[in-house]
Amino acid sequence: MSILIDGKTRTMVQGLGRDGSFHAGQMLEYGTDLVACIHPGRGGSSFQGIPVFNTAQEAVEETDAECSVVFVPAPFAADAILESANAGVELVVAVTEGIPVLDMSRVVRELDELGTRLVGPNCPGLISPGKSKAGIMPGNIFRQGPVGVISRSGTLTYEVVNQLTLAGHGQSTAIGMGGDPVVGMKYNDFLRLFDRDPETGLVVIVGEIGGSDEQDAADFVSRNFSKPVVGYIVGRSAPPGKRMGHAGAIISGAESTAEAKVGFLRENGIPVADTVEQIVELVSEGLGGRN
Amino acid sequence: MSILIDGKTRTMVQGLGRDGSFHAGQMLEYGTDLVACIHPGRGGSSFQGIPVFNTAQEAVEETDAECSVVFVPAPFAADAILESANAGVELVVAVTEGIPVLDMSRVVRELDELGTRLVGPNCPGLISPGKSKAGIMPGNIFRQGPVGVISRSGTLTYEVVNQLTLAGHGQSTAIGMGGDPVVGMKYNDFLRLFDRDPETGLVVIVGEIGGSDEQDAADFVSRNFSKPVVGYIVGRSAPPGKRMGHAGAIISGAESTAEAKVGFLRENGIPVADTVEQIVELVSEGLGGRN
Amino acid sequence: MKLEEFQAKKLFREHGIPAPEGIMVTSAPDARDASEKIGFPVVVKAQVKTGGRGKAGGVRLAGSPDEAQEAAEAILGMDIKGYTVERLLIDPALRISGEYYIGITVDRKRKIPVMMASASGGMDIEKVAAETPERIIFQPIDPHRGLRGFEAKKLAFRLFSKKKRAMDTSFIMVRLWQCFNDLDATLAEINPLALLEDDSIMALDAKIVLDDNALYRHPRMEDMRLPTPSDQKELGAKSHGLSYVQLDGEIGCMVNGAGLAMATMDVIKHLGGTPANFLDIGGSSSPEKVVHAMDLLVSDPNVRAILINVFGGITRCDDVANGLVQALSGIDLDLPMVVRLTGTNEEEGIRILSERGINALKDMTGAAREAIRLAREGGGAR
Amino acid sequence: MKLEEFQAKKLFREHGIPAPEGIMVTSAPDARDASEKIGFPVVVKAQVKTGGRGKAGGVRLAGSPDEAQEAAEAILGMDIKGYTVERLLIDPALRISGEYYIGITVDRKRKIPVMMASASGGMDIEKVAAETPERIIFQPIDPHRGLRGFEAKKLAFRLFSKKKRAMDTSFIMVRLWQCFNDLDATLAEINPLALLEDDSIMALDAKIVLDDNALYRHPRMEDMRLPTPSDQKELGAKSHGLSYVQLDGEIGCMVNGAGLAMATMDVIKHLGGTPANFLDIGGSSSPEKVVHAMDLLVSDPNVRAILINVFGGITRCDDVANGLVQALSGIDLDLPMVVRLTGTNEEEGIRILSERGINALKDMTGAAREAIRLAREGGGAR
Repeated sequence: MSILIDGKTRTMVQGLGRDGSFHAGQMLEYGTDLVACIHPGRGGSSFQGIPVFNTAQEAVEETDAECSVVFVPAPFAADAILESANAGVELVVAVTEGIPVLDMSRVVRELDELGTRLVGPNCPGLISPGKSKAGIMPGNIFRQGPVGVISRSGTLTYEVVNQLTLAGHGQSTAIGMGGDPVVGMKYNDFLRLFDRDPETGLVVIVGEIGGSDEQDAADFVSRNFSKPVVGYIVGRSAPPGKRMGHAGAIISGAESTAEAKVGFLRENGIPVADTVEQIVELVSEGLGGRN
Repeated sequence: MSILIDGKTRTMVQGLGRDGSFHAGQMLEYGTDLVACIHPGRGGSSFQGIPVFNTAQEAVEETDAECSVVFVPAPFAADAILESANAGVELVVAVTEGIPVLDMSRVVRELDELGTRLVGPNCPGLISPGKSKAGIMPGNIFRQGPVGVISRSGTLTYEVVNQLTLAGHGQSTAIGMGGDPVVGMKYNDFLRLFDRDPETGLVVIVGEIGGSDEQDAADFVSRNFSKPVVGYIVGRSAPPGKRMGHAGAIISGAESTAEAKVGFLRENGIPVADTVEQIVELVSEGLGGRN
Repeated sequence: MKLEEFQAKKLFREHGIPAPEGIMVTSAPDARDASEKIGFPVVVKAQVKTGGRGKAGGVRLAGSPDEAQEAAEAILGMDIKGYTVERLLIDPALRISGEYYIGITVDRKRKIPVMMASASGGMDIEKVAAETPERIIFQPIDPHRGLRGFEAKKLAFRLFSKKKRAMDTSFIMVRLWQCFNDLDATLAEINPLALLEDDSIMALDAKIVLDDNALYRHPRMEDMRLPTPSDQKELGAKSHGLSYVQLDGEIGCMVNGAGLAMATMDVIKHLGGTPANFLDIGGSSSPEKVVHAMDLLVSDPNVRAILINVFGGITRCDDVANGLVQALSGIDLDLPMVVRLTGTNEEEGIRILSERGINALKDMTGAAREAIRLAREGGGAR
Repeated sequence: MKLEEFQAKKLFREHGIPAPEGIMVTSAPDARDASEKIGFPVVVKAQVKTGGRGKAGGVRLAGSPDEAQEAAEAILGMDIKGYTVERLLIDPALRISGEYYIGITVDRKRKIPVMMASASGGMDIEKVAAETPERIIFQPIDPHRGLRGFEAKKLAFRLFSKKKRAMDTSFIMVRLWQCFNDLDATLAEINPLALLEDDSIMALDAKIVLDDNALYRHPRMEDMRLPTPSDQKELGAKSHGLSYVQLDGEIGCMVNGAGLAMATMDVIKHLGGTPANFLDIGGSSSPEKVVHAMDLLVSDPNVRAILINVFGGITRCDDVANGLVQALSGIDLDLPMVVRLTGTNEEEGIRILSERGINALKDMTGAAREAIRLAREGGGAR
């Protein structure tokens, strides 16, 4: 098992530009069940044997795609997400970076009404190792296993996962939820799924400064979550009021500092690592010998 | 019994301008259970003994009003309807004339989501004779009885009702649904309620040129309606393509002519009167001696 | 408020919809100058607020200054469905390889705006709609969210398979919605939307109808009002709170309420007469309104009798009667008149009118019959 | 992109929000002239993109031309939280009888915009928010429907009971939303929203932050960019695809990915060192990017050692190593440097670097420790 995607998830890619076509190929190589690509004006052609459609509606009608990974450039990305959601796709993964926040606010609201799940935007996507990849994560560093990973960051996720894999701790599903101010699914949405996933034995939460999502997660864990959780928060050395690359990393109030987050997690019984190496130690402890 | 309003319907008036205050007084006099008035800036005062509030939310919280009659001027009327609906009112009657059609399109959509019923705009409202009046109809011409009346017009409704009353046919509830291109409840919405109302023995549908609401009603009646219906359609002498006062009366296609409507009603077994006098005859026949 | 083609095209261009840059003129010499500025060939197009101008000869191609001037002379002053041509649009004549249709209006049934598109554009779109409705595709528009790019794209790929054509068209569709929404239109239409030989997409004709109820939000649109003579009479009536439409019958009607006014016209026709107009004086009938209304009726040379039909509801019949008497005292009326008064205090109202020698009845059908009789008997005097 | 007060006020006025008509100046004599044009008393206000300017002495009242000039001389060049004052806004000084607060931002938790309003406006609104949160009222805004009149009215009647004040405020609220939405802002704030002695309501201060991701839709906003020196360095970095924030530590960091960059800074601090900057070179690290990034690090006089931390994911470590070698070959580097490479093909990458004499490690904590050591040992040379 795993969450959200597995080997049977019928997946499509929206936007066959430079990044989209590269990662569509990578996903195919990883074993993702890629059934369709969408690129206006290229309908009727094929990409590495996969049919290409002009619109999401045609793609879904023809292939029953359930998941779409969006690589469409920022000015058109919000519309592309809405297109897939309105065509009936259940899960949209928006890799695109730089989508205006008000666009995302409108998108998220409409997707809620449609009952479509959204991961991202501005995210590396998600992977259920050995089964399927919907995003841009480097497949080779992942290994199947009991650790769920939820992160707001990209390369930091790889760093953490790489150390976990090297230490022999494989992953059930690893998710980069994106660092923008408005994103689709958040820690709690994933935790709810991990709680019901028998393969997942422990979840690592990788957080950062900005907002209060990590506090919400800690709150959720202390009330509703039955498995061990390990936390890691970056940005302790960030000065207040400075952007650190992610729009999500604006310090906007007292609770959005790394210190506040670390404190809140610990108060709620979640061990928090100071370094990536420590994450591995805490995961080993948490799993208590299980791998 | 009656539909939508009766003597227990807790009603409020929005907009105590010239028309609003006159008709609020008329409604009180008729016996409507007027519990609140809304006029920004006059909150805390009272109107003929009825408390006045600045906002609909306060009014509903304080008085549990269920129905609101809107007299607010056109530029602010759409907002006033939304205000009442969002405050939890179940039925909004919009008397105001001249609300832009796109405003109404947005209003109707939101009220559908909220589950709030809307009569109008640009309508005389509705009356359940002897019980309650929510609108501007002249109360004295109505008499309680078994005839339901649904009309797109104002004075024509009075004309029809007056003849019915003079002939001894009282009314259960009489509704002017308004003649604008976009209105809230239409014939079918009222018919559904009249069908379940034991007091109502027969329904008179007063239609006019424009749109195809009368056809929809005939279709509904032939499938789902258990009581006799009498039709009357005005505008047979209207030349195509001319506005006849009501925005609703633009001839936009073949089915919107009076002839097409009369024909369709008759095909569906609904007797159609040529004159107001004939309505009375057909009602007498339909009721078969009942009054 | 209907706009003329040259106005609608200007608004389209302001919203980023490509449309030919033509010149509006009101005389044949100006048409000649304009055509020379634009370069040949040009199209000379009558500006009238009605369809079917092409079939009526109101659109002509001109290949030279002389031809442009001749075409303008032929078209100016032409009568097209009751509209006299006073203005021409001189447009460059473009090389067209296909004609399509797109339009937006408010769907009364769905209660939201809807975009219609068809690959069968051009003059006969109404015939297409009536005979082969499946050739018109519909896209409902959420009035809060507007027409989205993906919805437009879906429609556009049903008109065109080539990427550039479809994408250009989808952008035009989204802009047409923005134009419709920004201006509070009730209709915005491009017919034909033309595919040109250079593979570009362009609005060759343009139709916009604005929502009169929303004009207060668009003060600059008032400057675009170009009333025709019959419009002017209706507008004048409107400024006095009257809703008036002139027809060509013999019975001048004055009624309170639009539905009752239509019922009155219907009953006249039902009894073999012909209504001269639709005239709704509204809910409250002040003496001034009645005076203005009477002026409208009297100024119509076809009118041979007047029928006033008032239902006293909130307004009492005795008040209406007094108002009528006051109003009529200032008018030298040489036409027979029937007044029908009913509703609140009707007996008293009828008595007041009888005292002044005004024929007043309670019954609408009877009053209409009497007006028709009077029109046939005494109306010959005019 | 943060706007300065005078810019935000101009945009407010364009959206129908009343704000004083002041004059922006950059010199003391111009401040004098402006104050004479406006009439006395005036307020001389430092234009800086940070709060707390009032407490720092950046706002002064002036009752005469001499006082205005003196105030301007005192404030220009002042340092307020690291920002040097280069511009002043000369505003008329108004008679205020109450200070209120309204603002709109996007609520990350609700994922929609929210309007905040408080009767306790003025300088200490953040203190109010922290200590008496019940004195701030919230109104979520549906991003499709916008802030509606009735929602604004509800808020406004909680600030004011008098009709005129409440209705004026509710119109300002709706317009503030329109301004926020039209400009794609992430923050639009009026603090204080002032009740003047003449009973009018006015925006006495104005703050707008625009969404950088949406600037492509607002080309004219680019003209409003007034970068400070430190902004300029960050903007220069951005134009090369780098995300850079200067701090004041000793270890210059270059990392791929924002999260990993923060983790790198954290580990430096955790081990007792101090990061000199945040520098994210993004997913793919081309040689040109590395060159520009190196320039940024080297130009910071505080830097005593460089730590490059790259996780090879999609990008292979050997490619990154080759890129680094190429990039470094053109630079005369007089600082110690530690490279940490891990991920895809890490062994090969480390080998390539070692061949060129570059210290390369696999382990992030180890690399950070080494960089700190080198900074303390050899860094004294600069």
